[in-house]
Amino acid sequence: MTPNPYLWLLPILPLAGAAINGFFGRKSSRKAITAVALTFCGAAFLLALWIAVGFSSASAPYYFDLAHWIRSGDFRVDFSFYLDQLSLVMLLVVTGVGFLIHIYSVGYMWDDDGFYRFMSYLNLFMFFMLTLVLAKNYLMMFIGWEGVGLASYLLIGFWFTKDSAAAAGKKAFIVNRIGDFGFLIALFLIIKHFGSLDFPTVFQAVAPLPSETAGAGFLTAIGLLLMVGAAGKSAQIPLYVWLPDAMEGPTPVSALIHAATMVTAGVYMVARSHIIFERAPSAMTVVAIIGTLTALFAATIGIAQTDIKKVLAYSTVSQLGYMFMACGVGAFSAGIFHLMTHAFFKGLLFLAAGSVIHGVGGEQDMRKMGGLRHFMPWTFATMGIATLAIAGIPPLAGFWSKDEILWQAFGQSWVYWLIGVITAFITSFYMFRLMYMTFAGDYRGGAPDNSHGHDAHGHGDGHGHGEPHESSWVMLGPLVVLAVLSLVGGLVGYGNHFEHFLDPVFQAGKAVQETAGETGSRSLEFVLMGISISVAGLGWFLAWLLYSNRPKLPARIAESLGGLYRAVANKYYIDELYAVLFVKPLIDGSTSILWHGVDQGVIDATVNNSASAARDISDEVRHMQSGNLRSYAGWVAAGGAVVIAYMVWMGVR
Amino acid sequence: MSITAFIIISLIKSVAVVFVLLTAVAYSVWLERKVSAHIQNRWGPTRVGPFGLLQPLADGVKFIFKEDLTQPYVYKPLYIAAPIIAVVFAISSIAVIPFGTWVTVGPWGTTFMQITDLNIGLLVVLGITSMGVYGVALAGWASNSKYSLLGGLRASAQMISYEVSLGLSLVGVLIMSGSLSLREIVDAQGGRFWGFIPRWNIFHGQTIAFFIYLISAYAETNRTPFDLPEAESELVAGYHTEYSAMKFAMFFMAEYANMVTVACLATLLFLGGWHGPIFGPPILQALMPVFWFCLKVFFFMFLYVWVRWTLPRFRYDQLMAFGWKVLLPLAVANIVVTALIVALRAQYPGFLSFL
Amino acid sequence: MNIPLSYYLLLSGFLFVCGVAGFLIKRNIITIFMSIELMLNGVNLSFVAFAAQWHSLSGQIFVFFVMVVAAAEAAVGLAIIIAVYRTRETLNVDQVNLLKL
Amino acid sequence: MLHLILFLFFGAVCVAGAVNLLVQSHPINSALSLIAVMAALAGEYLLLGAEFVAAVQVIVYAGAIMVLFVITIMLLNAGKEERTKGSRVAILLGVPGLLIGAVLVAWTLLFRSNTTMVAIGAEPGSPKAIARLLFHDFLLPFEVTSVLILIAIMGAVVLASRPEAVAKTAGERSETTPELVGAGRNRG
Repeated sequence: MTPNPYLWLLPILPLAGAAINGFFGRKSSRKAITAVALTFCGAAFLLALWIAVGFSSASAPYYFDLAHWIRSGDFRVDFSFYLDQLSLVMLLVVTGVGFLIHIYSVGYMWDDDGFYRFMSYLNLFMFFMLTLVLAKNYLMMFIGWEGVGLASYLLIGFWFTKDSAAAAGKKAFIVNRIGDFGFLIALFLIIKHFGSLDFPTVFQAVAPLPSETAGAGFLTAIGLLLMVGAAGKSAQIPLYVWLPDAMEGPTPVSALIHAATMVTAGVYMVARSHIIFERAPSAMTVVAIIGTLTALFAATIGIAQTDIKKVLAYSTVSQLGYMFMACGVGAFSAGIFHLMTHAFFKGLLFLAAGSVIHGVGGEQDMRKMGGLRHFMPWTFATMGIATLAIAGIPPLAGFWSKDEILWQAFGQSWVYWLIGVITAFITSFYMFRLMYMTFAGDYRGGAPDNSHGHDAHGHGDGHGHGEPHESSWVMLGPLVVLAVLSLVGGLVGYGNHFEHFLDPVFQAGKAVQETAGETGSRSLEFVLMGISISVAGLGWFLAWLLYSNRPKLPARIAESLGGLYRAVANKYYIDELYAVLFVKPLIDGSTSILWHGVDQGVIDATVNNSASAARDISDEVRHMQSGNLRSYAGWVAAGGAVVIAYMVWMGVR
Repeated sequence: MSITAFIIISLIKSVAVVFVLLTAVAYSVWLERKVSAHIQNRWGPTRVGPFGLLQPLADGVKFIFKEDLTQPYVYKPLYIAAPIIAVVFAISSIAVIPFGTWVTVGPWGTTFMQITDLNIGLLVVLGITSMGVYGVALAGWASNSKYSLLGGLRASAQMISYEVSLGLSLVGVLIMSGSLSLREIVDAQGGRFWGFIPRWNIFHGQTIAFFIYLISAYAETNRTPFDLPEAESELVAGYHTEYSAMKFAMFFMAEYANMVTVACLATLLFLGGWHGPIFGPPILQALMPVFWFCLKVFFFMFLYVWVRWTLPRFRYDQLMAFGWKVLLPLAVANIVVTALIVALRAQYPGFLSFL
Repeated sequence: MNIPLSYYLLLSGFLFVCGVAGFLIKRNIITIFMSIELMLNGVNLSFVAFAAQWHSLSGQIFVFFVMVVAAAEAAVGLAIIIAVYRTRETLNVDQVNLLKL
Repeated sequence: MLHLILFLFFGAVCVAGAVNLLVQSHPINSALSLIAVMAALAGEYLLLGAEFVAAVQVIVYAGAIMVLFVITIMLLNAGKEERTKGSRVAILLGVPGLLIGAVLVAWTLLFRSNTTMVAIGAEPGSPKAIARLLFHDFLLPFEVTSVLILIAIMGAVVLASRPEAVAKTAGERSETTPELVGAGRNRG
């Protein structure tokens, strides 16, 4: 490992921006705020690029110990940073996409009263995300982990005067805490077994351990608990429910935090801990199953959503499931590859959706859109590229990564592959459905009416939104850049370049890949590739058929499906189920047992009774305090006599 | 010296000293009247004896034969006890005052011109004088008269206030001599420096202390300009308004005895006690120290009278402010400087050696 | 020429007991205050007596500290008595029992 | 023998003074009794060799603190004590407690004490020795008590001066009589 004194600057730069905007932004002009936010974020991006240039596949990891933190006996945790190939990929994704979304936000949030707050939160998020990515130990990672959760909470509830936004923020926070609980216990287990939280120390200690093939040991326990944390952060079953609600936040937030970066932290964490997972096959299996199920499950929900951002949200959940599936089958580099490409096209999709929402005056319901390609060609073009990418049409970014995952999954088990392909088909279908509903046909939106807007963020008032219009170039610029990345970003995976780049990190994981490579032949790979491309095309065709060619058909199908459709449209009633299973018992239990029973019956009763007992006793005793000096003297003399008697007795005895 | 001889000599010395003291008190009164008269361009007492020298005797006879009035509402036990307390404490403090050096008393041995020497002689004097305030205070209160009460209050407040600066002014001297014994303090002032200046404390760094002592002593003895307790223009006669005849005479004696004591103390502490040029035949040499001592005390007594008929009276708040705000800080500063110089001299023997 | 130290201690104890008794039976607040001084004096005597027994001057030093504290106490206590007298016009502790000025 | 005689003489004065303090109904008599006790105690100190303590006892206790008491009694014109029955506790609880304690202590001192015989002037407390101890070993307590005294001075000034006098600026002459102001200041 080589020390690199610039590492600590990476997180500190956005923190400085956040502090400046947070403390002084209220009085500053929007231009100054913009300058500060973009300067610090851009500086972090440039620094990351500069570091990346000197970094190759063969490079030893960089590290930098900034300061001591916890020194307790043998256990020590420091503020130290660590950069290897894996973190570098994340670093570039986070700073790059983050910087683009910063630029986009300037245009999107310009008219909002909380502009300075928003930019400050964004910078704060960057700080925590970079801390997470660059952490050298699990505790630093946990700081970043919790910090991005905080930033996410702040940004989801950015329009905190709106009840739904505030509630969504709380929901995200609470659901994430459930995951963090698992993460924390995993950390405790790691401390217990390895006495350290440093990645190199822990992994060196884990590496010689045998794989826990028979039964489950502590590594399986750690792996499963880490997965609980990852499921919370990355919105996997059963903790995915917060992510769709998180769409209450401003769209750039959805793009940055809830699509491109933060939600992938779980994937990153699992990939980072791959050594642990590789020695706990049961945990790996659980990861794969959860990822696969989530991918399919969320994709089916996505079919019936009408809110443009909700569709994308479920799509995100689904794609995250893909990534976990990759990790679960041991294809960590494929998972990270998909993470990167997903950051490009999903970020782009969200930004484009934001552009659409912006253009139609805050409307998010796709049924009230349509025909927008005439009004906003750039948005249409970029979003089209992103849709092609996510659907897995070659040679766009999504194709490479998705195909890699499917191929690796097939190597593990054909069930994963099959579900993956079905998911790919559904993905293709709902994405093109979104495209047709939004951009094709005629404009179905009426006169501007803010009351039906879900996203009632402040900028419907001043603008005349009679006609949908193209967004400004501040917003379109990032769209174009991301579109280019979505177009060509997948090419880094050509010839397994990307995989080899990550090899130093996933060295141990390579063994699994080799076996996968051996089972399947080259021809089989092309066959599978053909199948996935064709299902993507099939999805496109079906979407064209239903939403462009015969627009009446979807309603009829929905009617004929009846209960199934309603279940899908209502997200399988999962929220309601959770409400019945967890929330209501919790509230009832809290009310009847904790509140009325424990708090009022025991705690309050103890306090009140002891208070009244004290009062009753004092009522009697206070007569001793008559105010008469001589009475006091009498008590003192009597007490003195007792003391003297005791002392004499002790002395004589 | 046997114990009987010790007792006999002590008795003789006590009687002699008390006699001398009372005589001194009586003639202080004569001196006061005579000097004041001359200051005011009068003759003063001239009728009884030559230059009125027998006048004190006549005064005494007069006091004894005057009617002893006791007002009906006084608190009698204390009314009677107060003048006794005053005069007893005033006279008894003379016990530790040394008047001279060793003298040989014929075949019985040598003795010191002092009733007794104590290690803490100075403290004894201070203690006894501090008790003297009770006489005045009780007299004022027991008389059950508002003039008396005010006089008594003023007197006691004034005396314990100035006692502080008086006591502190002596600390410098104590530091210089390193002893509380009056005999040793005087011994420490023997010799001369630069050949002619006597090594008295007043010339030896304690000049400020001397003036603080002088002023405080005037206040202690209720003398002008600090005679507020008996200010005749305000309080008729202060605490002894209701007293007459011999009881009044006792207060009178107590006041002048206190003056003598204070003058003795000033002589001993600041003016080198009995030190002075000694010459002549042996008998004269034996008496010279006593002479010098008496001369210095006489100087102080004269100063008392001189000041009384020269300066006006303070206002009471001025008096208090002067005592607490001027004299006390000065005395403390004097102690600090003295202690510093003595300490430095112990460290570096040549430091300010000319002092 | 020697007498037992316990004589001094008995005297000290007697003075202390007299002080406490004064506190208990006297009504005048100033007299009560003087009883406290009497107690302090009794304690002082025992300090000096023990200094003689153990041949250590520390006992005598403590007497000075007791005196200093007594002086401070007298100054403040008498000031309080004057303040109380101004508002209550009585020095009887039995009538000064309102627990406020 | 001389020691015993002197001890008994001073002790008798002490006992008489202490009892007189209790018996007298007029505070000024109690105060004078207390002064007598203090003076006699100074004699006892001298017998024990504590000459400096004895001198300071007279100067500080009898000569300064008790003067304050006398002044206060005079100032407040305290009269004879009223015989009020304000406290049953003091009589019912305090006096028996006091007697029990006194008897126990006396019994212990008379029959169980391990005290030695002391000679006259047993532990000479010369000013020099005391000063050495006070300014070396007990320097910190000494300084702390000086702070205590300072606080006491300020407390006494604030408490004893009339509220309107405190409110006035320092330069103005207060309307109170000079005697009272003087007495108040003097109380430090």
